[in-house]
Amino acid sequence: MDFQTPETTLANVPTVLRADGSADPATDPGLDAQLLRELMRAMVRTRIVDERLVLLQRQGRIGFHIGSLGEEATILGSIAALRPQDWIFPCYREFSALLWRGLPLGTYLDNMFGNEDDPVRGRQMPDHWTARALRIGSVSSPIGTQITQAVGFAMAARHKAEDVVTMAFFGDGATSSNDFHTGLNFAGVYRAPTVFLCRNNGWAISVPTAKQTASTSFADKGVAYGVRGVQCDGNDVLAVWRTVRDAVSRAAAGEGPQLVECITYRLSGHSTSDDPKVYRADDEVTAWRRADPIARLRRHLELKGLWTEDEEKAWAASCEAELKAAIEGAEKKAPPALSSMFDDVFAERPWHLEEQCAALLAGPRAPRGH
Amino acid sequence: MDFQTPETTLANVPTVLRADGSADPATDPGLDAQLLRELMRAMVRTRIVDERLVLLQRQGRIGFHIGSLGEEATILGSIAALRPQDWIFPCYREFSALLWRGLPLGTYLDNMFGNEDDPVRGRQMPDHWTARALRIGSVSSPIGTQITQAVGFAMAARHKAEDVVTMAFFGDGATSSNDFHTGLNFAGVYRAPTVFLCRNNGWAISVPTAKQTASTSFADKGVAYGVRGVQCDGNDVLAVWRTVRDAVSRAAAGEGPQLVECITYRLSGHSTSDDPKVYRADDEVTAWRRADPIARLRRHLELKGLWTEDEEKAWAASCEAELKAAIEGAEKKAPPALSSMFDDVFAERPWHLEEQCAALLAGPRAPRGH
Amino acid sequence: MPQMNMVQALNDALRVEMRRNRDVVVLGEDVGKLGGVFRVTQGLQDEFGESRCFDTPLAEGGILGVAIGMALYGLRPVPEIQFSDFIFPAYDQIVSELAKYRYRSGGEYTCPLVVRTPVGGGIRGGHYHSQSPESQFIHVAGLKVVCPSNPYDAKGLLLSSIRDDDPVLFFEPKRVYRAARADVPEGDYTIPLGEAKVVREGQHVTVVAWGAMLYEALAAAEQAATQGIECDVIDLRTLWPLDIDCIVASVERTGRIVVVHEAPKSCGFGSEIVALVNEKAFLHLEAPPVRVTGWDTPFPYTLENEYLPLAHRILPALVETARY
Amino acid sequence: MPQMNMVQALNDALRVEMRRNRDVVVLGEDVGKLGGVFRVTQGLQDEFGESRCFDTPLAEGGILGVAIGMALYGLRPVPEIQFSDFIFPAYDQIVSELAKYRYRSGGEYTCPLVVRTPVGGGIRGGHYHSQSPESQFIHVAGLKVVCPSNPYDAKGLLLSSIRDDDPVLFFEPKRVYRAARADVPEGDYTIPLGEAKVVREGQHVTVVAWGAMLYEALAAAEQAATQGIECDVIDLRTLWPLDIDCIVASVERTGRIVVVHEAPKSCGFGSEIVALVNEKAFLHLEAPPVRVTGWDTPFPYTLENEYLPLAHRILPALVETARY
Ligand SMILES: Cc1ncc(C[n+]2csc(CCOP(=O)(O)OP(=O)(O)O)c2C)c(N)n1
Ligand SMILES: Cc1ncc(C[n+]2csc(CCOP(=O)(O)OP(=O)(O)O)c2C)c(N)n1
Ligand SMILES: [Mg+2]
Ligand SMILES: [Mg+2]
Repeated sequence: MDFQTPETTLANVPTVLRADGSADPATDPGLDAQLLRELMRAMVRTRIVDERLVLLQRQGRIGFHIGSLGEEATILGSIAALRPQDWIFPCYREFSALLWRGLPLGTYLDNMFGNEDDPVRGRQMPDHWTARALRIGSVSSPIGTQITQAVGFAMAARHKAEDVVTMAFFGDGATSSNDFHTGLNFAGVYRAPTVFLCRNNGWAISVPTAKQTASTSFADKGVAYGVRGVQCDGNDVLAVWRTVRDAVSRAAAGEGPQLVECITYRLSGHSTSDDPKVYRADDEVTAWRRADPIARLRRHLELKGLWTEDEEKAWAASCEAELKAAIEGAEKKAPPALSSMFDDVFAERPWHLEEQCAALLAGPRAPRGH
Repeated sequence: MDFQTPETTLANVPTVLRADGSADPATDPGLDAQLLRELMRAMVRTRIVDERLVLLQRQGRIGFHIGSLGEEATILGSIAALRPQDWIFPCYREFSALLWRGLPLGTYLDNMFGNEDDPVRGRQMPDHWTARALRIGSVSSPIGTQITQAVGFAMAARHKAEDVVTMAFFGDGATSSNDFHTGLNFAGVYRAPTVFLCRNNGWAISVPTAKQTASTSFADKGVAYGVRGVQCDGNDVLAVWRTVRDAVSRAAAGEGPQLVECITYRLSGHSTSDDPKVYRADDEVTAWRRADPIARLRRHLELKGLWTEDEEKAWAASCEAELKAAIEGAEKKAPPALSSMFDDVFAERPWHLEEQCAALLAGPRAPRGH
Repeated sequence: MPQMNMVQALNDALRVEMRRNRDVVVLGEDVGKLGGVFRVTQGLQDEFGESRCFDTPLAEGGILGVAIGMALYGLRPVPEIQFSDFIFPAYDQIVSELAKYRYRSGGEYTCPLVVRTPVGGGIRGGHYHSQSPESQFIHVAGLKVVCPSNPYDAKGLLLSSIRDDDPVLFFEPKRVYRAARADVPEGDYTIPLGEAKVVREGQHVTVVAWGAMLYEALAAAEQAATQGIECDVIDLRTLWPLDIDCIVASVERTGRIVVVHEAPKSCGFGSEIVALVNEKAFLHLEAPPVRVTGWDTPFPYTLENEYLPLAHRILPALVETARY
Repeated sequence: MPQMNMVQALNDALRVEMRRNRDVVVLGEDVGKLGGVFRVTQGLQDEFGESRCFDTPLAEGGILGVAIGMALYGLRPVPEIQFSDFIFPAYDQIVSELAKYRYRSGGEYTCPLVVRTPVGGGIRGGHYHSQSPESQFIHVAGLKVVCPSNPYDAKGLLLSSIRDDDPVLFFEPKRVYRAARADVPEGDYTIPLGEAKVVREGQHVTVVAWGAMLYEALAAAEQAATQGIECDVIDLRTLWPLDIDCIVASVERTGRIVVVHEAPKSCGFGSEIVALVNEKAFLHLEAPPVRVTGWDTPFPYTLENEYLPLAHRILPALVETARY
């Protein structure tokens, strides 16, 4: 088996957090204590939620989860580096963006259960949420499609003279998609203020990056589009924040689109449907566990006196409690109303949907849990 | 209007033929006299055919033509640099490839008239031909689709341990297509022996290269795929031959796919349907006329004593005569048989096509020239 | 009232709406300086600037993806696909994204945009400049589909489409583009989506057509009349949502229906119309519903007039159906 | 005889053919070491090596484009699309290239390849892991479309498809993948394309179904029988070219037809079947043909069992049709 260790993969990539937990003074973005602690709390909470959702799926209480285990620094560092007015076009692993921007955990759980209070009305699989009020897009499954949309959205904002940057999240596999190509090309031509955030987590389900492309890096793909591309250590939340903040500033300043490759690793299976043992070596996973982004920030904060074991325990306990309540709340809610199935296909229901809705309501109900 | 002169566009691009007609000894590929003269003859013939077809279209005798005026060196230099066993996946401007590889002119004209002897049975527009026996693919209109196919074909040949290189032709505009992205990416991953031949003729209908992409060159796009990319002066047939031959050799030797950007210029409208005066400056066209690929080779051959005005006149006259005969032959042939419309949808006609064919034959005939 | 052909009427509609609403933007291959290969967007870049009418790289998926992004923001993009044959690189964005955005986001996001694209044969375009892919979009829940047959409707329907809050596929029959001029009012007027129009009345056979084939249906109806067969000819105008009431009302009178379209027969829109008429007017049917359509082959070049369901093929169907 | 579920039967078919014919190659996302997300290609890379079973980058258009190139050369590629919902990035290669190659090249080039892809709902997959896009391919001239309902047919039809000289879209009903085991002969056998199968006989109503919905149709037929209504249940197996004779023969006896499919109703394959029955058996029809299908909405998650045309929705249609 080929091997992608953090050491080889990250050899030439800028890092802030050093092995001893200190920050390289040459690159330290100098975040204030509050932000550092918020990042730590968010990462811990994210992992707790992730692990619990996997469990819920195993218990058959939710249908599916696709998480961010190991990628917390990449996601949260990027989100935190955005300005409040900036918009996020997510892939499917970024539920922590919802929480960072203030979505009540219960609402996220409503989506995981697809219940009547799910903002997307139980229409999509778990982890396919939408949060317009938080300036976050709508998750869909087809890989890459959000990339071109983020470009158009940024162009539209500029058309309205709004100071907005859009950030499109996607994985290493998505760089092979049509929309990656077209999105970066259009953005290059129109100098759209978009940050393309590539979460290079080493794998696209069972396909390793070496089989995804022969380019030397994902950041290098920017060359094809006249788009500045940079790499950073995606397990180093300070490096992520620094790199992304710089990219956002440049995009906002009219320097054109920016491609950021965060090198990280998917510690879990692709989703709850996956069994990664079939295709990758345990040793690879073990090696990356040593580069755990949470552990790295923890070491740094402890060194700075900003974090203690007790504090983490207390925080984790409160997260667990909140989560438990959210799960209980979401689980007992009813499914969406039958007739809601025919809403939102169009702004108004045409005759054929009225007829179909009436037919459904008049007919017998489906067996439960068929 | 933006301006793309040969001088600025070709400033840093390797050239063989110098202004005085001599070849740069450092780069001269040293083609033998016979090949040089064959190239000259082919280029002259191509232009004669091109110009006559435009006329035929103006007269309403054929429906359409899409030609290669100004791009003869790019196309013929590339084709000539292939080995006999190599396969060509054409775009739509490469009819000279057919003739170079020996297709009777009359057969090409049969396609232009879509008559009963047209190898594609009058099913496609003019210039959408097929020539499997010559190891040339099938022209279709959708931009870029041949690119991934050329990669698969090359992989298949390698699977059968055949020493084959495939060459995919496409324009600058096609680099924005999905298939360019995917074709180069797959080729990079599998190290397919494919040469990607980008005819950068400055325009995609009315869209200039500067609006097609923000990359510094089309050759640079190879970086995104780990594919070696090179540029050459596409109006210098010796530079084209040299660059392409090198690329073919490398691909055949297992060095992986090669991207070649030939910088040339579309002297005519996009096709007979186009009016380029609406979108580009006459001065730009005039500037490129001075870089005419035929004039450049002529100067070289004359300097070498391999070509004279009289010879060209005699050759042109014989081409004209051949062409006249071919046109007359093709024009008077009947259209394809009615029932041929239902052949080749499948290997064998299913019942519904049998029924439809019978209905057509039993019914009234369409008015002519509706 | 000015006389316009369909190209001019469409151009006029775009101008009217772009003047009214700064959020309307036009994008596509060659729509800028060239004004589109059929010149529907001619002069828009001059009047409204490059930010509101701009050329794109050669990538239909990008045109749609970017237009969707703009619509999500709140603009009203009107992307052009140069030929509907070239819409397929954008098919994923259209069926997976555009059609589903409102639904999948619980109504939080909407994509009001109009994809304009020339459709159909009759210009010697062969395989790739002649197709009529409407049924491939009607099948996908969430899309409206429009196809005008004349300059007046073209302008009024395009204005309605741009103002509609749902995504619209706006198919422009290219054979009609410059075929005839008609009175087209200046300024603003709309024709509501979802309403068909009976363009000829008769009691014997209902004929449903749209776009360029409407004229063939009318020509056949005229010839049928000389044999004593009077046809109700319906111009659908909006294909989806379908004006089923108009069709059913007619079939209830005639008991007979012939549907005409250029697209291949199998799984074409004609099959849906026939199936719906079965559902809604079965007991009124006095003859089997007939489809006169393109054959189930790729669109040919030389024999295109033998492929298209022109009047000479519609007439026998009318006669047979009437006499059944 | 060994017992296999559909996944095993398909895997076995691939093995049989890959052993027989070195020109058969399998490609797609995750088909290699993982053996596909549904494990249909499990072990093939081990047995046949990376050159005959290989993972691709994440690009369905590339999978198809490369497979087409291989087929043009003379290989017999069997590309896998991970879910049929993700086939749309490859739609252009399929409808513009694959379907038209033989025709547009005057028969010089052919593309014998089989696109395998899981189809349909019932696994809680929501919008993007549940769709049934068959009619979007049937409409396109030049493609064959197959959808087996059981392990035995799956193996025999896949072997026929790989050996067929035309391109085949091979839809695998994912709800059936591991639902049941059946006797599946070892080694080589084929089931001819284009032949439907009557899987239950009855004189009152013809029921046409395929894939996962066949079981729902059968369940409904069984319940109907308790009310004295006997159904002819036809498993289409090959959707296109359609076995029209089988359907017409049945309708000539029953005078009634109900078509069941998961895809949305409008412009679904059901409409084509209804329209054809009108053409060929109009005078035999004693009740309006009925379609029991998915609704005209995107495929929902929580309410998927209310979306799918399961037995509880088929039964009333059978009863009403029989009693019409
Ligand atoms: C167009 C499309 N093809 C295939 C899939 C199935 N699929 C879902 S996720 C995935 C891998 C994505 O890999 P990557 O982009 O690296 O993101 P990651 O999951 O690693 O974060 C695949 C193949 C899909 N969702 N969409
Ligand atoms: C997918 C697709 N979109 C649009 C078109 C219409 N079209 C035909 S040629 C062309 C421009 C091609 O430009 P380029 O690739 O530079 O080739 P050139 O014609 O300059 O040789 C366009 C837009 C098409 N044929 N296919
Ligand atoms: Mg990944
Ligand atoms: Mg060009």
